Amino acid sequence: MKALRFLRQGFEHGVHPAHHKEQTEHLPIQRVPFGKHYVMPLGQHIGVPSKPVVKEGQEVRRGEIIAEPGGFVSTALHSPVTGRITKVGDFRGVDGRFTPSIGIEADPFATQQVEAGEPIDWESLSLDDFIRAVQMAGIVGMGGAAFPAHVKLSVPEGTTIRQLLVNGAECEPYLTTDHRLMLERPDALLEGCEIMRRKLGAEETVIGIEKNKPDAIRTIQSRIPEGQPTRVVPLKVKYPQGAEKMMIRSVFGVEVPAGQLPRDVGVNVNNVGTIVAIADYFLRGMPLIERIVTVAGNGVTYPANLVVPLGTPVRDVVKFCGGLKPGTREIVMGGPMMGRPIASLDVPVLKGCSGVLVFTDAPTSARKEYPCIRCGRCVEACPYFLNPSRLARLSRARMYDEMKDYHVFDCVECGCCTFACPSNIPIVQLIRTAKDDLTHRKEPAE
Amino acid sequence: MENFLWIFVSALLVNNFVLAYFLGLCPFLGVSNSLETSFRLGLATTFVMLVTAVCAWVLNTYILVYAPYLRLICFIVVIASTVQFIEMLIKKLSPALFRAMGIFLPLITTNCAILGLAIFATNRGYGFWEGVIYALGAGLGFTLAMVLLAGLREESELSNVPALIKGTAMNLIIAGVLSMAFMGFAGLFSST
Amino acid sequence: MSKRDPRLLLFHAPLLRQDMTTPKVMRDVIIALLPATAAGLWYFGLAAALIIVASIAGAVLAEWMFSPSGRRGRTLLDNSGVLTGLLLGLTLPPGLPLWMAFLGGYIGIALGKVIWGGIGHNLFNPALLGRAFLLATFPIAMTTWVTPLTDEGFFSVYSSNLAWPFMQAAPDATTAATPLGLMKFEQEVTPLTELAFGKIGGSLGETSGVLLILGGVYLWIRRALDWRIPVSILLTVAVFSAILILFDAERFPTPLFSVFSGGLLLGAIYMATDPVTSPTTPRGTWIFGIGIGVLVMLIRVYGGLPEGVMYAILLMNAATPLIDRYTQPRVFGRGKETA
Amino acid sequence: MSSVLTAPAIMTGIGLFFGAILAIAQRFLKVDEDPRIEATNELLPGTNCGACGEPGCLAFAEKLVAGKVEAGKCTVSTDEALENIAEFLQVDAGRGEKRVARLKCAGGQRQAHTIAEYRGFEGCRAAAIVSGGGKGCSWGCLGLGDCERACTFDAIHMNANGLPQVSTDKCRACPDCMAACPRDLFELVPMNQKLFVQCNIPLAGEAATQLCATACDACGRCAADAAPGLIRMEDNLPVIDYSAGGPAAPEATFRCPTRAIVWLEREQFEEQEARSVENVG
Amino acid sequence: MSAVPDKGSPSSLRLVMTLAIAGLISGVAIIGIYEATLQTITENKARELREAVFKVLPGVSDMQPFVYRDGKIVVSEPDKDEPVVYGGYDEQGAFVGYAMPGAGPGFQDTIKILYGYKPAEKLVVGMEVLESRETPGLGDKIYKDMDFVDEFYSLAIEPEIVAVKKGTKTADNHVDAITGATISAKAVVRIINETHAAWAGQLPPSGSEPELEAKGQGGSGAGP
Amino acid sequence: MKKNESYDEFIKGIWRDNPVFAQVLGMCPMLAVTNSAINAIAMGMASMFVLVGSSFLVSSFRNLIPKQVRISCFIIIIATFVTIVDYTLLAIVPKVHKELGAFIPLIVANCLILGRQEAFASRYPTKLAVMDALGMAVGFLVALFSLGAVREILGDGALFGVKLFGENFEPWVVMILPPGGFLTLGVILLFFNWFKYKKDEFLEDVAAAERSSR
Ligand SMILES: Cc1cc2nc3c(=O)[nH]c(=O)nc-3n(C[C@H](O)[C@H](O)[C@H](O)COP(=O)(O)O)c2cc1C
Ligand SMILES: Cc1cc2nc3c(=O)[nH]c(=O)nc-3n(C[C@H](O)[C@H](O)[C@H](O)COP(=O)(O)O)c2cc1C
Ligand SMILES: Cc1cc2nc3c(=O)[nH]c(=O)nc-3n(C[C@H](O)[C@H](O)[C@H](O)COP(=O)(O)O)c2cc1C
Ligand SMILES: Cc1cc2nc3c(=O)[nH]c(=O)nc-3n(C[C@H](O)[C@H](O)[C@H](O)CO)c2cc1C
Ligand code: SF4
Ligand code: SF4
Ligand code: SF4
Ligand code: SF4
Ligand code: FES
Repeated sequence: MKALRFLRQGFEHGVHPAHHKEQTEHLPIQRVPFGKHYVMPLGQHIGVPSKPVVKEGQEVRRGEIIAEPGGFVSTALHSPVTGRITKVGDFRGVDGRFTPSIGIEADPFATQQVEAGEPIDWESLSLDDFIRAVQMAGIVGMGGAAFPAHVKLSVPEGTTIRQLLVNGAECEPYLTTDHRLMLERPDALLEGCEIMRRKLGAEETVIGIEKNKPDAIRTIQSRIPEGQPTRVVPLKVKYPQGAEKMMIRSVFGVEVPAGQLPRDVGVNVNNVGTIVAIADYFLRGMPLIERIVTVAGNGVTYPANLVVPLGTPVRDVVKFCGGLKPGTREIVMGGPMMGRPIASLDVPVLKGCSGVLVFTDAPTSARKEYPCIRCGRCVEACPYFLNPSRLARLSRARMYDEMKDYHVFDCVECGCCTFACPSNIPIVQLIRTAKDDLTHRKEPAE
Repeated sequence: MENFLWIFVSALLVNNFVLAYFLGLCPFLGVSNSLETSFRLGLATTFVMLVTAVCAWVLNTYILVYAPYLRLICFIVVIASTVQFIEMLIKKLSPALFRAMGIFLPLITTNCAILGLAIFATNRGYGFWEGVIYALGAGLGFTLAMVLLAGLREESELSNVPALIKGTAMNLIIAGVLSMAFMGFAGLFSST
Repeated sequence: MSKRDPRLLLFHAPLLRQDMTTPKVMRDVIIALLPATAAGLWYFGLAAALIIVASIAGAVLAEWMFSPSGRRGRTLLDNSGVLTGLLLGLTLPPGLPLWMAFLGGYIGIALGKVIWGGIGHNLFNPALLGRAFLLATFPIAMTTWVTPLTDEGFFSVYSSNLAWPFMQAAPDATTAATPLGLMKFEQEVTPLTELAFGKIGGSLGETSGVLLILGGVYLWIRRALDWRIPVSILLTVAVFSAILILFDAERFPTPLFSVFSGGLLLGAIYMATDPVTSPTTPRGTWIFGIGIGVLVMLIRVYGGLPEGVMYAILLMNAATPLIDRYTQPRVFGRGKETA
Repeated sequence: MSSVLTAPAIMTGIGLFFGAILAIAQRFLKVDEDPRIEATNELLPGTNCGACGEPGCLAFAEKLVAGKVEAGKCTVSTDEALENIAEFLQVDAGRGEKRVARLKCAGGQRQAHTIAEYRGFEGCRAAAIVSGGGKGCSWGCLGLGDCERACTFDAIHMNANGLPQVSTDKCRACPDCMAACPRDLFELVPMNQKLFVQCNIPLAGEAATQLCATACDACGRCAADAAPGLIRMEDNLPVIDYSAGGPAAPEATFRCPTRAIVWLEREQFEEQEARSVENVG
Repeated sequence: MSAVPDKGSPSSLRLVMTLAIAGLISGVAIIGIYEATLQTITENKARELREAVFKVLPGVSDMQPFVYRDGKIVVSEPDKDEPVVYGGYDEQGAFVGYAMPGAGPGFQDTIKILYGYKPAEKLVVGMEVLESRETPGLGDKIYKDMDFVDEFYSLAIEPEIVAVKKGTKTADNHVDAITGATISAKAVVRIINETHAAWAGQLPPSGSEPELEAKGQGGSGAGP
Repeated sequence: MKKNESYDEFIKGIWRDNPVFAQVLGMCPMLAVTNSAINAIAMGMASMFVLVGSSFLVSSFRNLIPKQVRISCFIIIIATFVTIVDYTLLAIVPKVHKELGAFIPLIVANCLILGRQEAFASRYPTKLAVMDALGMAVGFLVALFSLGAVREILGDGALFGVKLFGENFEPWVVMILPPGGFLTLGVILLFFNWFKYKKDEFLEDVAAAERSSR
């Protein structure tokens, strides 16, 4: 393994999109002023939706718990503002559908201070209590998947976590939240790392950062306290370096077997945002009620890195950034490679949303689509060594079941193939369509 | 005079039974919609051909010398019976295979490729080994053609072939192109 | 939602693309072919120009006649039709009657592309299919190679060029067997310099190896072709003939001769690499290339025909679906296996 | 002429020989397969469409012979053919009354609002995964015709209003369209059912009607006007249950403010269209 | 429903008998037709053969088949696939030469030819292609292109025949190949050479050929 | 009634389920010998004789032949007829026989003929069987001829050996070679489909018109 490790440094395939980070990478993080309406969907994390514990008309304070976990793979929700519960019911969510949510109206006269939560003595907590605490703090993966962090912490018998891998790659173009976070709150990050590491019983902490953030690398390296087993690994600038399995591959030279989890190779991957959230909770008693969002793209007047209370409508966020330029066509939540386009400005910013990208004229979507010329560029691009060309053609022919033979479910929808395709074929969409059909198709009952 | 290599190659490529002699087109066009099936059918045919070659030789040497005019019917009956026997075997041993072949198993029985083999081998006055080699080449040639066509067909499922052409017309044209490509083998190993 | 909001566009991620597009790829190939084409004109004069124009005309006509003016719009714009015509033209003998060249282009597109559903859906290389059709249809005309007529000045054409449609050509021009023909049937070897710069009998495009390679390099820089294919083909051919030489240096050609003679370079660099009709998987392309190399040498050395590149490529086209199917890449985090 | 004798001799000889062999084979290689299976299979349409829920016609034939299924399950073959099978197998065809696919949505382009413009692969499921495809109502028909393509029997055609129109005589109640529709809008309904709800939105009142002109706003009038028990309201939608009450009558639909519930005499959306046109014009 | 199969399988005896009877009947039928046509068919065959032989052996008016049995040429009908040559005789019954059948791989498929050979002068005096699948327009020149066929009217066969590029003919054992169909042309030449070699040791020394027997019913070449 | 029922059997074979165009059966002899019109017709005739004859016998004896050996019996019957044809041709027109070569005996194996025995003759009364056989045979003949004609015209510039385009017409050799067979039949089928398609379209329109008028 050692030999292999230095032989196959970095992961194979992948693509090199222009990273467009110059827009915001130098902008310090600001706070958005509080608005009026807030919407907290109950299912803004992977897993079971949370159960509301508040009624319509009830007063809530900022940071007060408004929904409790609906199960183990689920987290609590806290009110992002002090105000009144307007409605517990259906609101339009990010995916364009109506989803059960909690509507909150901010109290215009409140000071919006957090309850002065005390630091929690995490060292004395038993692992189970610690996990419970993380869950009650509503902390989920900030890297995009919004996967409940405590689930990752609860390692089953037999598997031991050797390394804690902190994901500061931020390989998605435009996004600079993790970058700014690492620059502005390195100490919080390192404290968080230590908490996680100790609780996981991992030997060391590895912070993986793409080389296009030299300042972040320097800052963190300089701040690592004596004796803290933590190292920073500069990573090749290449998409999707941040995908956990790719990063594990680059850092440790190990392939996480398909269908298994990082923990199965003794690694626990967490996004820097997640780590800082952990620190904020245990050292400052601050549950997850806000997150950092990059607002960028050629359609926004003043790009920025913002601290946004969860549930803030996109409308307010872009208004703070000087509003939309005329001719804005497309707004994406998340990165340009994996993000989801939104249908209306009323959808709220959620725990998993690391960016709001606003584009005027849509150059890509206006492109003409040609038939697949089987040039194989997608095959060369796919970091998971799938055959996107074939998958796309199968999906077009609606031969979804055959696609299983081509491991359609191993596709993480990174978008490399589509990026590389000269025929401008919406490969990822075709693949997701197939997955959706395979998972949700309503087989004839009778 | 004609060495084994040439006999084999000629039957396999140059004078491929399907693509140059048009023998066994029904299974060729009918069953070639799935790779596995066509491969299995191809092998089945090859096997039957070997059997045929042997039968033909036996008949020619021991029986037909007395009654040449019975050639055709003897071939037919003997081959048919032998194959029907094999059919029963397959049905017994692998019902799945039997299903995949559908109505074509009975039709291999008298698949003209098989009869053609017997007749050609006789016309050319092949001896025992020559006959066997010839059968082997022909059978494998058949399989090769089948498998190629099957692959192409499965692929063309994914491309948007106009509705008018889809189906047999398309398969025939593919076959045409294939046989055009196989012309490249003409004269292989014939001129030393 | 308030009325002043922009009407948002829902378009699936990713929003970014690299800037290569299919028409650009095709255009690059055409550009890469220009030098070799120019050489063809230089050696064979107006005749060459006319033949190329004729075959392109045939191709484009077919494309225009059949291509559905449906959702995808007419595919004329993607240059591939022109490319097909050009490549076909380059593979034709200079003395060919123009109407045959036209027919070739037409058949190539109609039979080789349109009926499959247009660009990207065909399983055989249209240009070569057109040529194979011509060769099988008019074997004599397609195998009479005339001598380059540089000395007679640019504007002269062979009288055989101008045969009436569907009528035979008056067999006039002094014929010159191709280097391979000479090799195969008269055991005469053509010196390499002539092969490389090509004042030799042969089709328009195949005569000047160096320029062809030049174009190939350009394509490779532009990432327009898969380098594995030409490399594997040429290597296989070279190795194959090297081995043969060990047996009988008299009868068999030298590796360099094998590589530079006939349509090999043209085929290996521009035709075997046709993405549509070659495997998509990296391992597949190697197999594909090696297969072509072996077939070429088989046909050249043991076969009846002096040249086999075209047939070799068509045959491997036919095998491509199988290759693709059994060389699926190993999926990340999975053991060896094929889909 | 010796040959006069040889020929028959040889022929009979060969005949005997192989007759014997085959006979023996019959004995030892006999696969105890009910010959009726093959016969039945020949009576089936052989489209292997799977409408019957079996992998294919042959499999279905086996089950038929084994008496595990009713011939009527094969919705594809003609009644006459089913009669033959039934007669042959001496079982009852057991074909229920004809059912057809009906759409639980009338929100075509003219009725339902779209909030964003979808651009991408032509297909309902493909659109649905891109933030719901831009249709305001996230329960309604996207109108991109996945069902049309799915239908084996060419029974569905998208009409001018962007809604799938099921031809009642072509539809074989094979549930392909049900499987294809990402919004589960199809249900198989007996032909003789005339009363019918054409909306799928679980919202009530304003919330519903602001998304779609013909959305059911859950006012409950239909339930009130229908014969007792026939219609009940379930999460903001009327549910019609002939078994629970009846008889059904057109009156139930008269007071519906949005015509979300209709009385269908002929194919769905035929007259519907006419009305919506005048709505617009 | 006539599709309803008979239930239960009949006795195997019945199966056997059915086959046997069928065989019997058809056997009789075939004999009938065979006897009816035998006469004409044999005559046709004979005529074809004679024509071919007379064509390749100019000046011949009668013929008889030879086969090589235990060390010497004997006049006889060939047994099953036993190589045969035909002796040709003129009006006076004097021996003229052999008509020798040969076969070998051509461009497409086996080519079968018959050529006339005069042992006295060691000359090939005629060649006829009996069977070939060569390409129309190219390979079929070996029998359509008279220039090529004429090459074989007086062609020295020793040491061996050589096909040369058209127009480069120098010796009298040279044959002008056909441009565009070199392979077929060379194939013909090779067949002749091989056949010649095969028989070389077996033919009796020139002059001592067997006499013409049973004059008249020459060359009932093909029989039952 | 009975009369035009058998008439239907006859007519359907010629066009609606033409053995070649619609059912794609028995194409081996079809493609192999159709490089000239005359061969095509000879082959068609031969097949017709065999098909009709054997259909007659099979359907007459259909109740005597046990299922297990039916195929063998069919084949014996067919083979007998073929041998008859074979010798007859050989006796009467040796030239044609040489042209058709090994493909006369191969009529035995023609899937069409065996197929008809299995599908029809062995199940229906003699009269229908014969009519059906006749229809099929004529359909087969038509198909063979059209193919042969096209191939000869293009491949040789002639029909029945009569040159059509003067001497220096450039023959399309491929048409006579194997690929020509496949391609031509493919294209012919294409037109067949096209025709059917147009017809259905037409019928659709009529139906639609009626529906709307209702
Ligand atoms: C294609 C792809 C790209 C990703 N890029 C990043 C990234 O740049 N930064 C990041 O923190 N996580 C990224 N992720 C998410 C990581 O895979 C992983 O889920 C995350 O780091 C786990 O930490 P978390 O649960 O705290 O988010 C990416 C995932 C995928 C599939
Ligand atoms: C039961 C379970 C246990 C998990 N354990 C881990 C873990 O130990 N380490 C880890 O990095 N991710 C773990 N995950 C989360 C996934 O690996 C992954 O981070 C999550 O699906 C989001 O991935 P992405 O952000 O790369 O898309 C676990 C997921 C599940 C369902
Ligand atoms: C379709 C086709 C058919 C051919 N048929 C024959 C043929 O029947 N006989 C033959 O000798 N060569 C045939 N050839 C081979 C070529 O004509 C080859 O160039 C020729 O044999 C070489 O002879 P040359 O050097 O005199 O041109 C054929 C080639 C093609 C493409
Ligand atoms: C590198 C390259 C090579 C190509 N070679 C051919 C070719 O040999 N023949 C041809 O018809 N088209 C060729 N094309 C164009 C295009 O792929 C071809 O027209 C498609 O087969 C049409 O579907 C080529 C394109 C590229 C990029
Ligand atoms: S990159 Fe696009 S065009 Fe090329 S093979 Fe993949 S899907 Fe096809
Ligand atoms: S989206 Fe899926 S198929 Fe495409 S590159 Fe990423 S992993 Fe591969
Ligand atoms: S019914 Fe369903 S599948 Fe049909 S168009 Fe509407 S959304 Fe699409
Ligand atoms: S797909 Fe739907 S409409 Fe078509 S037949 Fe089946 S049930 Fe009827
Ligand atoms: S006729 Fe059907 S296989 Fe030859």
